[in-house]
Amino acid sequence: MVGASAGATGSLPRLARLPETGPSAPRVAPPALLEAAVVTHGLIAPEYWRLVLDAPAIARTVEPGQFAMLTVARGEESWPVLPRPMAIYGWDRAGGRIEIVYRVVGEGTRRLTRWSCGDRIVTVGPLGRGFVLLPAAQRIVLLGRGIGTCSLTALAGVAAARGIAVHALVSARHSDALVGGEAYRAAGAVEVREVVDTDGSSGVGPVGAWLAENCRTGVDQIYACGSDRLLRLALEMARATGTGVQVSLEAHMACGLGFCHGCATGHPGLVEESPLVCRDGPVFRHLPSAPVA
Amino acid sequence: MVGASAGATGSLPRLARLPETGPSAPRVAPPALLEAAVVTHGLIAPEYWRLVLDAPAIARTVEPGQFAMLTVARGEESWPVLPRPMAIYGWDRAGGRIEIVYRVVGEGTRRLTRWSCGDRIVTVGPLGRGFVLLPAAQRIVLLGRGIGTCSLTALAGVAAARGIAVHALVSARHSDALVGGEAYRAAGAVEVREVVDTDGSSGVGPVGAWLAENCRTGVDQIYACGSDRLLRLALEMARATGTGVQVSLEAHMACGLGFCHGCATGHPGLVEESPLVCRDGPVFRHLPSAPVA
Amino acid sequence: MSTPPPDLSIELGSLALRNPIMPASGCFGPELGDVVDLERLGAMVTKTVFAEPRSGNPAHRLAETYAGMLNSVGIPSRGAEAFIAELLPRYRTWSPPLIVSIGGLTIAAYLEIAARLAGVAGIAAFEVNVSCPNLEAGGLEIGAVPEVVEAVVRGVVERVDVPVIVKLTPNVTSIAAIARAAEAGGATAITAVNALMGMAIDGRTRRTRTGTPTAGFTGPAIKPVALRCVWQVAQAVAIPVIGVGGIATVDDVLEFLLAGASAVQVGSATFTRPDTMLRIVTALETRLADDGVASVRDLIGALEPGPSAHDLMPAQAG
Amino acid sequence: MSTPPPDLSIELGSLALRNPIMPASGCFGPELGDVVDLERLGAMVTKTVFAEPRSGNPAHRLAETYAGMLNSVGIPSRGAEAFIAELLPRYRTWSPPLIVSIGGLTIAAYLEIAARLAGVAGIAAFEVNVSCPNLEAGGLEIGAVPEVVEAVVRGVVERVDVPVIVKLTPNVTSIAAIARAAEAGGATAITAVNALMGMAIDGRTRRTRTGTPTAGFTGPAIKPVALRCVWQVAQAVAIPVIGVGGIATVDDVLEFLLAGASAVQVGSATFTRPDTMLRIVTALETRLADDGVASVRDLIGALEPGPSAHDLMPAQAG
Ligand SMILES: Cc1cc2nc3c(=O)[nH]c(=O)nc-3n(C[C@H](O)[C@H](O)[C@H](O)COP(=O)(O)OP(=O)(O)OC[C@H]3O[C@@H](n4cnc5c(N)ncnc54)[C@H](O)[C@@H]3O)c2cc1C
Ligand SMILES: Cc1cc2nc3c(=O)[nH]c(=O)nc-3n(C[C@H](O)[C@H](O)[C@H](O)COP(=O)(O)OP(=O)(O)OC[C@H]3O[C@@H](n4cnc5c(N)ncnc54)[C@H](O)[C@@H]3O)c2cc1C
Ligand SMILES: Cc1cc2nc3c(=O)[nH]c(=O)nc-3n(C[C@H](O)[C@H](O)[C@H](O)COP(=O)(O)O)c2cc1C
Ligand SMILES: Cc1cc2nc3c(=O)[nH]c(=O)nc-3n(C[C@H](O)[C@H](O)[C@H](O)COP(=O)(O)O)c2cc1C
Ligand code: FES
Ligand code: FES
Repeated sequence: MVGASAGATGSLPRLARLPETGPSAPRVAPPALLEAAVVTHGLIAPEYWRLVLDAPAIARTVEPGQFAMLTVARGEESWPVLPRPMAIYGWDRAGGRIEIVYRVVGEGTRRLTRWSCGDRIVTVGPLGRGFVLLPAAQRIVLLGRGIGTCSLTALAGVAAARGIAVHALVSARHSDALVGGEAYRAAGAVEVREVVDTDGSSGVGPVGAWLAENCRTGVDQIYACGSDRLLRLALEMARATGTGVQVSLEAHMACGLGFCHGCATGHPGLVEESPLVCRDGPVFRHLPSAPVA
Repeated sequence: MVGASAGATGSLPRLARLPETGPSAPRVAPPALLEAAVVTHGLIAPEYWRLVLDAPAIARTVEPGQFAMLTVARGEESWPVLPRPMAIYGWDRAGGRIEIVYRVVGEGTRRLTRWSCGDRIVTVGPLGRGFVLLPAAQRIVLLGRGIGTCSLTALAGVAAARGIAVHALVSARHSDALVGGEAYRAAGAVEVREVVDTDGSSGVGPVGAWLAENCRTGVDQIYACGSDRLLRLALEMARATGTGVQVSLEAHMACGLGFCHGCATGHPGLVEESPLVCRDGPVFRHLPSAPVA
Repeated sequence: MSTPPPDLSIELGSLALRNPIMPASGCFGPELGDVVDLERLGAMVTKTVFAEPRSGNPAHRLAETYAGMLNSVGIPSRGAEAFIAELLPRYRTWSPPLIVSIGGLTIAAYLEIAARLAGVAGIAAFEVNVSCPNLEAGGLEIGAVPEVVEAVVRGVVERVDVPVIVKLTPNVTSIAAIARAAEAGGATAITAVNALMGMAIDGRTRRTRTGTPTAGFTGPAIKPVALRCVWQVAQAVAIPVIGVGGIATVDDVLEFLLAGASAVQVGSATFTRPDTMLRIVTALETRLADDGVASVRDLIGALEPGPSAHDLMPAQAG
Repeated sequence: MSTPPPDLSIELGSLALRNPIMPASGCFGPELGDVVDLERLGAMVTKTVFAEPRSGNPAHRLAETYAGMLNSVGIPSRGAEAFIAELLPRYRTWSPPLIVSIGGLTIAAYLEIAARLAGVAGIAAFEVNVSCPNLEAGGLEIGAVPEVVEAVVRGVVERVDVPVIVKLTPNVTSIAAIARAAEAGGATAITAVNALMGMAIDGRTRRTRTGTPTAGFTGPAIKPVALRCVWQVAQAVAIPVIGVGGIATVDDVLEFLLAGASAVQVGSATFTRPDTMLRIVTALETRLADDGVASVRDLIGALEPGPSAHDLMPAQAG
């Protein structure tokens, strides 16, 4: 997967930080470190797990698109050394809970599955700069694929609560991997389109047509997460219609706080390194044809 | 514990391998490697665990005093790197089962506790050269302290079945740590004396008196395991009465089979290394005043 | 009768620390202050600063290995002036002494950054990171050649008026020889060690897991090597040693102190749990009290000679 | 149409092996034949043999570390004659070629053991273990100085008429320089690497955990260093490389092959599970078949150049 995205991303257009101030700057509260107790933890589909943590200090201030770092090392153990970044899928501010949905990929997520109710996970969050809803927005499109949808579901809730019409596309390899449809519906999305590779509905053709249709009738912002292909479609549409695009990126991370510089890329020949995904992102906007504001 | 035995053993008298052939040579069958299923596993006293494994190839040939190497790394994991040597506490030849009793000491035994019924543990055994019952023996004394008693219980069974009178001393720091008394009684020992530090009954005085009393009425061999102090008492008695002593030793081990040389000591200045505990022992006899045969 | 709490304070030349626990360069920043109380640290250490801006290495910059990690971050730096203007003031929010790590790719570059930072308020000491490729010697590390290390250290010492600590690479035949060169150059203390040089490959993509073929290998996995290096350095020089490499628990800290370290740095373990250093400070105080050790200084180099066991050992007591 | 099974055979100079999996010296002996089928190995490797008997080091000789282990066994040896009379015949029970590891504490000692074992039937190759302290150079390892390595290798090559493999220590500044010296001396192949030098201390007893202060550090923890060394050696010389250090799974083997190894040795992982080598042989065959790789030789040095990722990556697909 890493290999696949590596080649493909080489030619992606440049991305920029979201603004630091103003109406289109994300809200960012200082993160908290806590030992969050596991409230619920279980399989929701083959390979997909849902984890609810008691984390009041995070639930209080988290915004859509932010993430948390979860330590996979248990008890007094000193490794796995690196904690895992996980999007905050949903939250209950009053109840002090946050929800994570993850897919078992490697050693880290395999170990995550072993936590049981009552266990305490060292958790840092909320982290990063999340999605921004423009003040005047009336209609937005959310494009998520696979586990990437986890970054978008909370945005749908906040948008719907503001009276914004949410059109969500949920893409996956097969129907078991369709994550988030229910969360979107519960949040009050006006349209939830679920597409899969197995019947061809997730192909560039059908998804492109759906997106074009949506954009024709006016869209204020496109939000994408989880796939090169979806991002490319979004950018094409952005170029054609001038719609702004926000995208959530991933990078291997160590600190999640902005001091280790593990989540950036240094381009040989350039003196400046690229933005830090953990601190300047994970949400970036597309440049130059489609500024966010 | 290691530190304590280190200083103390510096002055222990020399030990020798049991004979390779003849009536006083231990019986040694080739070991087997198997993935032994856990049949029973649970706490039997604070810190003490009992583990029954389905290991027919080991149960078939194991002799008292032999041990097995248990891999603590689970599934596909590659560490902890070193397997743990464990005395085979008892067995059921027909049922194909072996029994281990261990005390939780460090990382290895802590991890051992996590195995559940049906899990398969990579196990190699039976290993080493065990205790020898002299052909003409009529009365023997077994001195075990703490978990060290695990090496002796099976000997009691074999001896009793041959009509040998078994007098067993079980010593421990406190009554919860008294391991093996029941096994001795079930095996048909004529006397089981349980002594503990908490009431002083395990002191050199009372135990020495008990041993002297037993030796006065004639003992064919003393078997010791688990304590410097008991071994010292046994050797004193041996010097005084000419009774042979067999002792089970421990060493950090890697292969258990005799090729890594991790379980021997090389004495600076000497060209020969000491015997390998895993292959030449773990049972040795006391030299020179008390040959086994 | 109540016994006084154990004394955790130590000295590195003229630099007095309230306790021996500090971060390792590159594994720390003012951002950590958002989630833990940095006032409780013995000292603070910056990521290595270069004189001129640098962008660092391509992605991926991080990978995980058995009980350890690899990083190919490659020391991006915004340069000396940006450091003074933007980063330094943020560190000055906290009171523990600030140790500024400096680096370069030539001997001249070290002298340049030292000169630019010399006399700047708020810098308690410098840590000279000699684990950088020496562009004048075909990429062989600056820290691999005793003469080069001595020249760099002497030059830095001449230019600044605070203690100069020299941080050594473990990727050498004789770390003792390099340590002696640093001492000869006028170093106040020695930090040992920087990352081991490691590598990891993804069998599926047939590419290295990090953006540069080799990468810095750190974390619990490397502790035995770091500890051995600290012991060798402590035997070789008279100046204090700061131990670093794989430290994650108070037991690890005791090992390094016994081997001869006067203080320790925590690197990768801060990623595992951001409050690792504070957990250690608390645990160290408790441990010393429990063991009746009056001062942490009593442990420095207190390794007993001789093997742990001389002979075969009787089976253990329960 | 059925595809033929993948070809696992490789060559180390004139030495042809049916597969690239063999044991590491000191982690193998005929005793292992009691519990696993040694016929399935690519080769067998003995523990290092010295010319004269030696007793090895005091206890404890073994300790465990994070994802690794320490050994201070110290190469006890019963000497050349006992090896020929007692050990060699036991190895000859099995057909995979036998590689005899030899060592010494002076250059002359290496030539002595080579001369005594030269021409002895049943020895397919020698592996010269240069990770021994050089008593003539104050204990610095024989393998740390290119000139010494070249002299040792040349002398052994002159005395024997089977391939000479040289096993390098990782505890050097430039393993590439040592590898080139071994090649210049006439080595057929290079084994990389021997144990890292490590240390562990018991905070309670304040003594080192092993009988000698420093000890050989091996196991999964050291894999990133061993892999880096193999890659550096493979770039530096034209002769084949045998990779060793932390290998426990077929994925580990693929990493070493891609980095440039023609064969691999398994050391500590044989302790963890005595049948590790056989598990790997089976898994390697399956993996190659699954991936459509016709010959294991197609993987040797097949590392793709360039970083694993060039840019920031979009969030992953599920
Ligand atoms: C901001 C952000 C939000 C994320 N949200 C989610 C989520 O909601 N649900 C989910 O399932 N996954 C999410 N991920 C990805 C998740 O962190 C990785 O999938 C996971 O770390 C890799 O699985 P593993 O730890 O089992 O793999 P391992 O093989 O154990 O990982 C090895 C190392 O590579 C890193 N790594 C591997 N793949 C990725 C990746 N795609 N992104 C970042 N690091 C990676 C790991 O963090 C670890 O350091 C998110 C990543 C980021 C950066
Ligand atoms: C022949 C033999 C039979 C044994 N039988 C039993 C038994 O029946 N029940 C039982 O509880 N214990 C037994 N032991 C001891 C048991 O192997 C160790 O107690 C155990 O390995 C240490 O506990 P740990 O693995 O949790 O410690 P850790 O701290 O994880 O051990 C670290 C390393 O040191 C070694 N080590 C530490 N203490 C000992 C020791 N006393 N002997 C050997 N190696 C040690 C470990 O094997 C490991 O390699 C036996 C040892 C030997 C040699
Ligand atoms: C992500 C990362 C970045 C690092 N950057 C630097 C650096 O800029 N300068 C430096 O001297 N050491 C740097 N190091 C090395 C650490 O300071 C430390 O020496 C090493 O990580 C070993 O300690 P550990 O095992 O506790 O991590 C870095 C280490 C890591 C993991
Ligand atoms: C117990 C033990 C004994 C060893 N003895 C030798 C030896 O005699 N000669 C030698 O060249 N290497 C010896 N080694 C080193 C191994 O051959 C190998 O190079 C090292 O263990 C790294 O591989 P590993 O990580 O797979 O164990 C020994 C290693 C161990 C663990
Ligand atoms: S993960 Fe450390 S800077 Fe982003
Ligand atoms: S444990 Fe390997 S020789 Fe005894």
